[in-house]
Amino acid sequence: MSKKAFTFISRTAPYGSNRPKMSLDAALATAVFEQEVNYLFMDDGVYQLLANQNGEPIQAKTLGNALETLDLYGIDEVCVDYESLQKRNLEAGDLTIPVTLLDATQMRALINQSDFVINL
Amino acid sequence: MSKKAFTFISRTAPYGSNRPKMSLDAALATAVFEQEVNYLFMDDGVYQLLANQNGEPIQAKTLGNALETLDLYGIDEVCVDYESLQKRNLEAGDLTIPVTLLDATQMRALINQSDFVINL
Amino acid sequence: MSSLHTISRSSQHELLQACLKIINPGDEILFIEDGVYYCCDKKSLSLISRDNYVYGLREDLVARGLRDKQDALVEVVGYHKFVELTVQHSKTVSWF
Amino acid sequence: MSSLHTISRSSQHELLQACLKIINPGDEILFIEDGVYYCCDKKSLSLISRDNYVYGLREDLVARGLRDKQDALVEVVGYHKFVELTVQHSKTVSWF
Amino acid sequence: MTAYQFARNLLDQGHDIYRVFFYGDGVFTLNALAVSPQDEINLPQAWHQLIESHEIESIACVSSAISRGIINPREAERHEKDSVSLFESSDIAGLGQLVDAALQSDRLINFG
Amino acid sequence: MTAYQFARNLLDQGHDIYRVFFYGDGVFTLNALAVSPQDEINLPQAWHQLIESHEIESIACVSSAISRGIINPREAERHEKDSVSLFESSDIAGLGQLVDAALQSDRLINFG
Repeated sequence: MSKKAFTFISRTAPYGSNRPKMSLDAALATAVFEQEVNYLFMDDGVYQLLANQNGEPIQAKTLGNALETLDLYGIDEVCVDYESLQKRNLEAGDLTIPVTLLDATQMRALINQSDFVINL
Repeated sequence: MSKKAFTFISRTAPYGSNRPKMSLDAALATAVFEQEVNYLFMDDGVYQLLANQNGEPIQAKTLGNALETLDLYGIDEVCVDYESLQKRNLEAGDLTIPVTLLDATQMRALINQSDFVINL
Repeated sequence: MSSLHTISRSSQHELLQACLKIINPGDEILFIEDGVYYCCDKKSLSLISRDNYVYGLREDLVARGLRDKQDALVEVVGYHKFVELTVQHSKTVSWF
Repeated sequence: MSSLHTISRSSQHELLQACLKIINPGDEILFIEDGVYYCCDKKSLSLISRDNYVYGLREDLVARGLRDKQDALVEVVGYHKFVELTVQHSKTVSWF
Repeated sequence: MTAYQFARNLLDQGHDIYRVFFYGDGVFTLNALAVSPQDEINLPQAWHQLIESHEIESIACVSSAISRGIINPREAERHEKDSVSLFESSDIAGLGQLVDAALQSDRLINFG
Repeated sequence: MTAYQFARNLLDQGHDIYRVFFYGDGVFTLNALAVSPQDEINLPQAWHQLIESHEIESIACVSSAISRGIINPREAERHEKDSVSLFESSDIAGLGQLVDAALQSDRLINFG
C-alpha cells in the first residue's frame, strides 16, 4: 500500500474540551501506520503549544508534554498558522516545541497536497 | 414561599445543539412553580425565534412551535437583544411570536432585578 | 486534488474564516446543520472567492425557517447531491 | 443585588462581549477554565469597566501555562475565594 | 471538574449542599460504567464518592438521563432495558427538583 | 443525524460503506440504553438498524468508549462492570481501524 499524506488540523484550546487530545491520538495512530503526517495548529489550537503547562492542579494530563512526543513518532511537520499566533500576541519562543510558521499561501499548498485532511 | 424572578438567557441556535431545548424546558418548569419567568434571547439564540421553521426534514421537533407555548405557561416577558437581531439582518417581523426588543440599558435592568439568571 | 468543505456551525464560531485561509481554487463549500445560517449572510458570503462554488443543504435550511431566504450565490441541494459532491472531490474537509 | 459572572470559554466564543452587555456596576468577573485566556488579552480586558473587578482562577491559569503571564488588572485567586465570591454576590451568572 | 472542585472546597469551608442537579450532558458525569485511563481522574467515580461520603442529594434530570442512556433499575424496567448505568448514589427526577433547589437554597451555582 | 442521513442516501445511491468509526462523543450514538421521547427519532436505534440491515462494519473507538461508559460484554468483564451499553451490532477497537479505513476506502467523510 502506498504512503498517503494525512493532515490534522487542531483549532481548539487544551483542557476545556477533549478535542485536542482526540486529534493528537488520531495523528499518533496514523504515524504508527507509517503514513506521512502533518499537524497544523490554527485559532485557539495554538494555545496547546504554550510552554510551562501543568495539568496537575486540574487533574488532567499535561497536553504540552504529550505534544512533545510528536517528534518520537516521526511527525516532524508541526505547523502553526502564523496569523493565529500573532492575533494572540504569541511568538514561536512562547511555544514548547519547535514549529514551522505558515502563511495562508503555504497552508493552501499543504492542504492541496494532502490526501486526507482531518479537523478534530 | 415568596415569588422569585428567574431570567433565562439563551444564546445558541436551534437544532445544532440541545441547549435551546434545555433552556426552554427549564423555563417552563419554573413557570409551573408560579415564579416570575423572563426569557432573553441573545446572539445566535435569536435564530430560535425565526418564523416558518419545520424540523420534519431533520426529524426534530420544531423549536419555533415549542416557543409558542411560552405564552400558555404565563411567560409573557419574551425579550430579545435588539443588537443581536440587527447584526443578523433580522427584524421583529421575521419572528414567530411577539417579543420585547431590549437595548443594553434595559437588559442591565432586567438582570439586576432578577433573583436568578440562568444561561443554558 | 480539489476538496469539498462542509461547514456545520454558525458564523459565531468563525469556521468560514478558518476554511477560507486554506481553501484552494476549484474547491467547493457546502453549508450544513447550523452552517446554513451563512446562506443568508451576504457579508460573510462576500468573503468567498468566485473560484469556490457554494451550496446549502435543503433539509437544514427548511428546518431553520431559511428556505427561500438564501442568497442568490447559494445553490440549494439535497443529500443526493451531498453524496455526489463527496465523490466528485478527491477529499472532504469537515469544519465543525 | 450584585452578580458574580463566571466566564469559562476562550475569546473565540465571545462570551465576554455578551456578559458586558448586561453587566451592572459592582458586578465582578471570574475567568475560569478556558476563560482564563482572557487574563492575558489586554485588548479584551480593556473593554471591561473599572466598576467591575476581575479575577482569574489559579488552577486553570497554571494548567494552561499562563501563571505569571496574566495582566496586572487580574487578581489571581483559588477555589477558596471562588466559593467566597459566590457568597458575597447575591447571584452567580455562568457564561459557557 | 470545576464543579467537583468547587463542591469539595465549598464543603471544606463549612457550607452545605442542598442538592446537585445534573442536566443535559451533565448526566454523563453520573455514568457508573465509565472507566478512566489509569493516570487520569475518574470524574464520575469522584462525584459518586463525594455524594456518598457527604450524603448529598444528587439528581439526574429524567429527560436528559433516559435520552442519554443513564438509567437506574426503575427506568431500566420501565423501558425494558437489561442494564443500568446510573450510580446508585443518585436518583432520577424531573426539572421541578432544579426549581425547588433554587427556591430552597441561598445560592444557585451553574456549571457548563 | 446528518451522518445517518448521509449514510442512508449513500447506500441508496449504490455506494458501499467500508466501515463506520465512532470517535469521541460520537460513541454515545451507539448507546443501546438510550430511550428517546416518543415523537423524536431514536438515533442510536436508527443507526443500529441501518448497521444490522446492511451488515456494515461499525466500530467504537476503545479509549473514547470505555471512558464514556459505552461497553460491550468483553469490556464489562475486563473492567468489572455489571452492565453493558453498546449495541451488539458494533464492536470496540483501536484508532488503527480509522487509519485502516482511510487507506482502504475511496473516500473518508468526517462528521462533527
